[in-house]
Amino acid sequence: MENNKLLQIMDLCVTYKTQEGLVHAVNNLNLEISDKETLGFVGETGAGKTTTAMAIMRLIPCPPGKIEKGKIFFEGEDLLKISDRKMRKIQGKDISMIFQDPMTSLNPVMRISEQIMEMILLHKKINKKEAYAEACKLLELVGIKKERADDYPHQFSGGMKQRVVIAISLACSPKLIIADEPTTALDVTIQAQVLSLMKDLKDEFGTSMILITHDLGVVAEICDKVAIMYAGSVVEYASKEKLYLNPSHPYTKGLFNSIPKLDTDEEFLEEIDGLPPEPTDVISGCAFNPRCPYCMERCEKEKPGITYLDKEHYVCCFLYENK
Amino acid sequence: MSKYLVKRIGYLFVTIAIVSFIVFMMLFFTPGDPATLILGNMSTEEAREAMREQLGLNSPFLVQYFNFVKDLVLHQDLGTSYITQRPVLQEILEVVPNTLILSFVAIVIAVVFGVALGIISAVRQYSLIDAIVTVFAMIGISAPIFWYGLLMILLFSVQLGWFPPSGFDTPSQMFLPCLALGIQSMSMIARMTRSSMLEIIRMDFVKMARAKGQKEVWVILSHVFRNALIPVITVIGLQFGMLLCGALFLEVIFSIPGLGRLMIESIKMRDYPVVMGGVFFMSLCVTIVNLITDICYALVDPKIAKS
Amino acid sequence: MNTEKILEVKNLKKYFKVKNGMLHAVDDLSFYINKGETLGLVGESGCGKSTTGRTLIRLIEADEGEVLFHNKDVLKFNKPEMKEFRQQAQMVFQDPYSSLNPRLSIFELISEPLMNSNQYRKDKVKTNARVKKLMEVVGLSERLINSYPHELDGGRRQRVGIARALSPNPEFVILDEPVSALDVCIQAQIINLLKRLQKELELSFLFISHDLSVVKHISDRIAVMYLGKMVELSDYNAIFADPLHPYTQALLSAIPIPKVNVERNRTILVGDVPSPVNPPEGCRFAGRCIHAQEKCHQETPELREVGGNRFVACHLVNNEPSE
Amino acid sequence: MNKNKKDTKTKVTKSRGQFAIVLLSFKRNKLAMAGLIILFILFLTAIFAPFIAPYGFDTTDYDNTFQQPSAEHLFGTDEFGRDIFSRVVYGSRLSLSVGFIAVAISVVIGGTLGAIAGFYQKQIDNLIMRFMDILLAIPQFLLAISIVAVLGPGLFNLMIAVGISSIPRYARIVRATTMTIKGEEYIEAAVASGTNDTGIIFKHILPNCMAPLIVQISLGIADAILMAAGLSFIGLGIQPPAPEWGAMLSGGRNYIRGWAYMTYFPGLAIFFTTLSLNLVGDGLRDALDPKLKN
Amino acid sequence: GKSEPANSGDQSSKKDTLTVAIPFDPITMDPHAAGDTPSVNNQTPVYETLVVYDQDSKIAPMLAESWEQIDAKNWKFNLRKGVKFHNGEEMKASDVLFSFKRATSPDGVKVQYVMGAIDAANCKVVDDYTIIIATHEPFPLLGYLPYIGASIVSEKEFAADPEKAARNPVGTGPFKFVEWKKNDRCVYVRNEDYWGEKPAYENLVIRTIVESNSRVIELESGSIDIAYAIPANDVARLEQNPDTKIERNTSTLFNYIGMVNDKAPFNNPDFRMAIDLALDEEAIIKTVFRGIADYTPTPVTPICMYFDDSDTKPRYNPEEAKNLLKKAGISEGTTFTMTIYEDQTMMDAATVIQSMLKEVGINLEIKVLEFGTFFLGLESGDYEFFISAWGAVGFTEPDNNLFGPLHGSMIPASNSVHYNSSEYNGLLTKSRATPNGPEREKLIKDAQKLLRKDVPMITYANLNQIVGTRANVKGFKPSLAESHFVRYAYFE
Ligand SMILES: Nc1ncnc2c1ncn2[C@@H]1O[C@H](COP(=O)(O)OP(=O)(O)OP(=O)(O)O)[C@@H](O)[C@H]1O
Ligand SMILES: Nc1ncnc2c1ncn2[C@@H]1O[C@H](COP(=O)(O)OP(=O)(O)OP(=O)(O)O)[C@@H](O)[C@H]1O
Ligand SMILES: [Mg+2]
Ligand SMILES: [Mg+2]
Repeated sequence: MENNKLLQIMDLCVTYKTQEGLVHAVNNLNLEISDKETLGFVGETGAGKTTTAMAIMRLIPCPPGKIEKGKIFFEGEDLLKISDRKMRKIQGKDISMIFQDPMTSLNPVMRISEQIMEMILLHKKINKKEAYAEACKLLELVGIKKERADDYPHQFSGGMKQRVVIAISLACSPKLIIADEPTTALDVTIQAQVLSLMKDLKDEFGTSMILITHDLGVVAEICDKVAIMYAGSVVEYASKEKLYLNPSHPYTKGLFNSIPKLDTDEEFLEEIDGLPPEPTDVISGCAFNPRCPYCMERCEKEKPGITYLDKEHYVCCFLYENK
Repeated sequence: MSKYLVKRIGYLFVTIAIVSFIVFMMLFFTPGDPATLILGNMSTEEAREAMREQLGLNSPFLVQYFNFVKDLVLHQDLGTSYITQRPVLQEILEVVPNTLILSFVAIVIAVVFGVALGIISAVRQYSLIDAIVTVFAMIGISAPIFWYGLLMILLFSVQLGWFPPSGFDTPSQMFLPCLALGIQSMSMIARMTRSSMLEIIRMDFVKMARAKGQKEVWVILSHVFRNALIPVITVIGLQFGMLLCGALFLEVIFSIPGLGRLMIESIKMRDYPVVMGGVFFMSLCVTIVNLITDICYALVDPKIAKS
Repeated sequence: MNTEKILEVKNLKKYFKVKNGMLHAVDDLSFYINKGETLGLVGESGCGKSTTGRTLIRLIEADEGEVLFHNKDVLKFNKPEMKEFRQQAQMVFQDPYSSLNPRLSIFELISEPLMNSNQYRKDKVKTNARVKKLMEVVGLSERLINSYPHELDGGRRQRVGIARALSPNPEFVILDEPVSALDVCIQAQIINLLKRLQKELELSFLFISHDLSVVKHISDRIAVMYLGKMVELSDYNAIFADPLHPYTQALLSAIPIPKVNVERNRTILVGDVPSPVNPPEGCRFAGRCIHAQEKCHQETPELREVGGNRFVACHLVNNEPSE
Repeated sequence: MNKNKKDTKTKVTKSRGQFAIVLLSFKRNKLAMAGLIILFILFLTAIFAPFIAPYGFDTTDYDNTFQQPSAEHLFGTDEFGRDIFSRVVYGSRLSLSVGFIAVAISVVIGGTLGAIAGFYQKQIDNLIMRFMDILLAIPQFLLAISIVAVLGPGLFNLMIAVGISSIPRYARIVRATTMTIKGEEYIEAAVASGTNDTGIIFKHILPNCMAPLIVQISLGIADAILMAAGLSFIGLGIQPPAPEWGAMLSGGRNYIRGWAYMTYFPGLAIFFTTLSLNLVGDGLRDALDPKLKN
Repeated sequence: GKSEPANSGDQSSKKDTLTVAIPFDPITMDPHAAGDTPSVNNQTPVYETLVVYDQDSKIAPMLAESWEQIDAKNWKFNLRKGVKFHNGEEMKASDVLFSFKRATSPDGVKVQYVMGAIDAANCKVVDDYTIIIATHEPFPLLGYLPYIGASIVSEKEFAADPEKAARNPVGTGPFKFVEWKKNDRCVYVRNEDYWGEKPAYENLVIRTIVESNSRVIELESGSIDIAYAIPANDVARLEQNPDTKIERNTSTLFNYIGMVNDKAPFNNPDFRMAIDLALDEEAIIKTVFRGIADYTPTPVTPICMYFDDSDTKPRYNPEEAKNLLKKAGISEGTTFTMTIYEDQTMMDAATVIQSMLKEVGINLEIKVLEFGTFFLGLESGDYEFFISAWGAVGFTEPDNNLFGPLHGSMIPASNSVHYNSSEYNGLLTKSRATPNGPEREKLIKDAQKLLRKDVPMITYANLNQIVGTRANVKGFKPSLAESHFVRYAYFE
């Protein structure tokens, strides 16, 4: 294992038991992220992005969720094997998480300051007063006046709440931040504010970040690496430039073509036919094969392995296997 | 907040005024002649007529109601019982402490155990203990209170002889009725706590608290519980009306001198002033408890505190 | 292009009474839509887009103003006229989940608007044929005719919503964020469908969205709203090439573009959208505008034509566009 | 803000009616199934009472009073030598009909009031709901007692009393759901397609009110049965020798010392009836309320 | 209860509190406002009357030492000297006059039924210890004087503040009133200045325990010493229990099936007789009262003075009943309604009667009304059959049981059956004017014979007084009504 990798996920499988059947939310997922790197994690609804993030944090609700197999190495240690106590030390301190919806990620009955202090007091050995001062400092950092530290979440707007959440996640200067669609619920102008804030803070603190999103525009803005996810596994992984200039997997291509462009006029968008698979359906062969315009006979039978197009760019598709 | 309180209290008075009117109207149209009941069936018609005159039962409905309100407002007087000829207020105040003690102890039992059981079963959803609590709660809600009150007497007083079956002076006398009354509300509260906890437990901020590295116990207590409390408080408030009804049965079964029994007897005896007073008092209690729950609400939920 | 105005709105106003005052949801709005044209209406959440759409077809009664449909004031229509109008103007809603009654089958849903015309109500066969035709038009397979909405995915549901809106053969359709609840791929499918239908059926659209790239893709002209006021209205090319109003500029620059290596001059707005309750005199954007001057805080700028069929409401824009 | 995006997860493509979904989630819920089975048995008992009961509910036998439960008299006999098993069996007819009819009364009145309040809102709403609040300020059971006092005891009056006293809860629930449903986009969609008020109420609002209402009804029937039994218990219920369970319990109370079984069986009968209804109601709530699903 | 359970005899010699449990709460402590048993139960320890029925149901002196009837309407009483009220004042003839005046004034409206016979205006105080009492009409006054309404109250107290006096009774009795906790208990303490023999114990507590089960359980556990109104089904157990015993006595109380005599077909004596023949009263007594009640052929119960013992058997002959019914023109399957109020024994009786009448082809619908509503309909004669009771006063004076419920002048007040026979009315009026003796005895017995023939009501049960006591309670004997005297009880 290379040492510059901060986080490395190997063959992760997560399932959920539901009324309809077993949902294979994450299927043999492989992923890695180095120090000070920002990884964009892109995929449609239900692709398993959140599940992956929760697996890293060891927060998959069990039942109904279950991590079937796989390893998640964080600084050389398998997070799935260490004790709960040790994991709690890592949660928040080394890895912190920002949730999708700022409206629901803050406890409505606790003051903002208390919620930030909770994080600080858990991981730093300081008293309440110092923690409070630190919380105020963090609020200022994300652009909220410290006078508002004692307000309740409902007194804040969506963008401010998301900034508070960011402040909480930064409180212990973690090595890795997992941000699960941090701006999806926000308006464009506010999204721009929050994104630029995140970018600045990331640069300032030198943290690594996994940014989960379905918006390729957002990825273009702040990520270094991109992983495209489809039906529970990563189908393409590359540095941002490589991916945007040379999208290789048919799904990635379709994704790019589906987006209305701002700078060109086109009559019709190119669409990916069909629908994403049902979560409970088990598709033999490549999961994308029913929608793939280049589908070959082989794709319906075998699962494609990883093909490296380049040192920093791999894709799971038979089209590239022999090149 | 104070403005809110003033408004609420104003509303409370309006409610009670209308409640009293409705009850008065209902009593007015209730068959049964108080004079006959007071004097007994051996009395003469003249005596009864005189009694009706004396009680003001011959005046039209609105006049009677007006007199009632007048006495209430001018003299803070609920009138005199037809039967015992004592001031209604005194009659009520004599029995009300027992009812209140009964309800209060029951609600404390209910809240303490109900909430605890609710939390446990929510946290251990689908576990054995959850199943046990759920079944227990279902039993508590479904079993008629007058039945298990009786069974409790049968078991604890008759078979085991641990607690006396009647009276309400000593703690040992109070134990059984309070427990019986508490069980029912406890079941309600346990279930409510469970479901509202389960709803909250799925929310993002709970995951967030866990992601902070917080211990599960604290996640539950400091994040989930306080939020889950809000609907639970409503239930507790609503429970109070039910509790007064349950208390009524237990007052009958355990021979406790309480408001419920006074009411039943007065209704049967057409002792209108006492009935009016009792309804008045019960509505007052219910409304005050609602007010208190609303205030607790505000204390727990900062959103409401503001407005 | 045909320049007959199908709909003209003059000084439309809608205030809501709320706890602490009047909420100016739509404030003095004027615009028109030509036959066969799509007018895009963009703006941030809560700026009054949906309210505008709803008042046009009297789902909400306007407080003031005129809505001329073929030069007749909709707001003054009596019952039979309204019934007639409801056949001609239809609406597609944002949320394909809550805009379909879960208890009605697809057939019932699509045929509901038809039930108001005698020719269909009496003739089952005709209705049946019409519904099947519509399903085909929007790309729904016929076997779904007796299913219920909860059995369909978001994209299909939105197709049902569209089919339903098209069933009485309307001339004018209001599309209230029809794609914002959908994934990119599905979104592309629906947008293409809408464009195709517009061409085939010569429809006029009012397309409401907060996603500028989508609006740009589908609209002929674009109106930008801010806090109940219209701030800019012009041809889609003109808006994107040369936004006049500072808010439009900020909005455009906030859109994340899914391309690498594009250098952009971003104007990131500070602060949040203020509350529309009892807004102060002056330009409503003044508080967040980097160019704001004394005058902006005192006088409300009127929407005026600045040449080239462009309208803008800003004190700082010269009468002639800078080109 | 597109909060709705989250919902897109809930996709069901398999061809199942709503009823089938409810049934499915019911099958998984063992307690609810148990409730349904008990309820079913109760219904059969009520319908076929004359065939099940070995004796008449008022057949006295003065030579066989106070018989302990035995093969001949499953639940024993009472002070008149009446077979308690037969009485309990016949009692199911009374209790179930009291429960259902009382709830029917309150649902019809309360539901109408609630729907009117919820649909037209403003002053009408205010008027109706303030009145309901006031009724709620009187403890429900006390209200029922007072109504029985006005009307006099008896099967029919009991139903009316129990029915009237629970009007507010149905009014509230129907009003609340009407108001939520009124805010749903599909109502707007219906208006936009030209459907008139009546069409909207009957085609869109009422059918969608049913889910919470059905839950409330099943729980409400349990409450109504309990309340009726309670009224009988304090002597304001159904006339003897009608085998009302509450009255049987109340009568058996006098013999609790030597013949406690007389209180066991009617008590158990009430208990199982309300239990089954509560279980079913709970199951329905879980099945119909997507929030509680996971 | 406050008192600890007494486990065995060794402790009881020290016991100085007697705890009595009664089934209902008293309504008032004003003897002139009391008509109900629980009030009487609570007033007898405090108040006393001029004369009293002794434990053998014979008239005995109490506050009056001796008396004589001066003429048909006037009686002279010589009062006991040195009797003190609980406030320390001595009882004088003026107090007696005051009490009688008050009892006959509107204040005493509840006791009018008996006291109304006294002509207070013509009563005369001869001296401090002698008084002459007048009646309006000739009246068997002496037999009625032990009535609670004839209690002697302190003029001083009642003249000053009647309301206070009504709540804090001041009488001459062996116990002083201490407190009254509504629906719970009344507490008394021994009157150390009592003129007569003082009670053996110091404190008296009368608790209200509504549930009969609880009364019995409390008695068994020893928390109470005496429990009134023991249900019949508990009698055997209490008798077997070495710690408890049952005291019983017959009574003047009876339950009856009423028929509104001025309404068809109830106006037909054949029909009424048929009903009597159809009913097996002994079976009713056996089932409803578990055998602990007696049959009484007429309202004059066996313990009453001048009971007619020539015809005492219940009549039961369903075949004959059917014939009579046919004769009365009642076809098989006719339905009647029986209205009752919610009293367990009455509901039980109605249930039994229902099944008996079915045997002779009459369907009976039972309608249970609330007490209040019941009496309203009783007055207006709305009912067909009904069940009611009579005799709460409990005197052996037969007039008590014959006049009120059946004399024509009492329609509709207390004559609920609307029986108006001139022959019967004449007999009774005459008996009132006749002093006790063979002549009066004949009149009363003739009246009973007439009732036997006419059957205006069917008296199906003469209730027994059943009181449970702890085994160590001695000297207690139930009275003929529920107004038992506990003053003679003592612990062994
Ligand atoms: N608690 C759960 N119980 C059952 N199934 C679940 C649960 N959470 C997620 N799933 C299923 O797992 C799959 C992956 O879900 P996940 O939330 O990881 O997707 P996502 O990529 O984050 O989607 P989105 O973009 O909507 O957030 C989905 O099919 C989802 O339905
Ligand atoms: N019925 C109503 N009562 C009170 N206020 C309302 C009502 N409907 C809308 N509003 C308010 O009017 C303003 C404009 O609402 P509208 O729904 O038109 O915004 P929008 O631009 O469509 O927003 P979104 O993008 O979220 O759909 C908002 O502030 C909203 O809160
Ligand atoms: Mg997600
Ligand atoms: Mg006979």
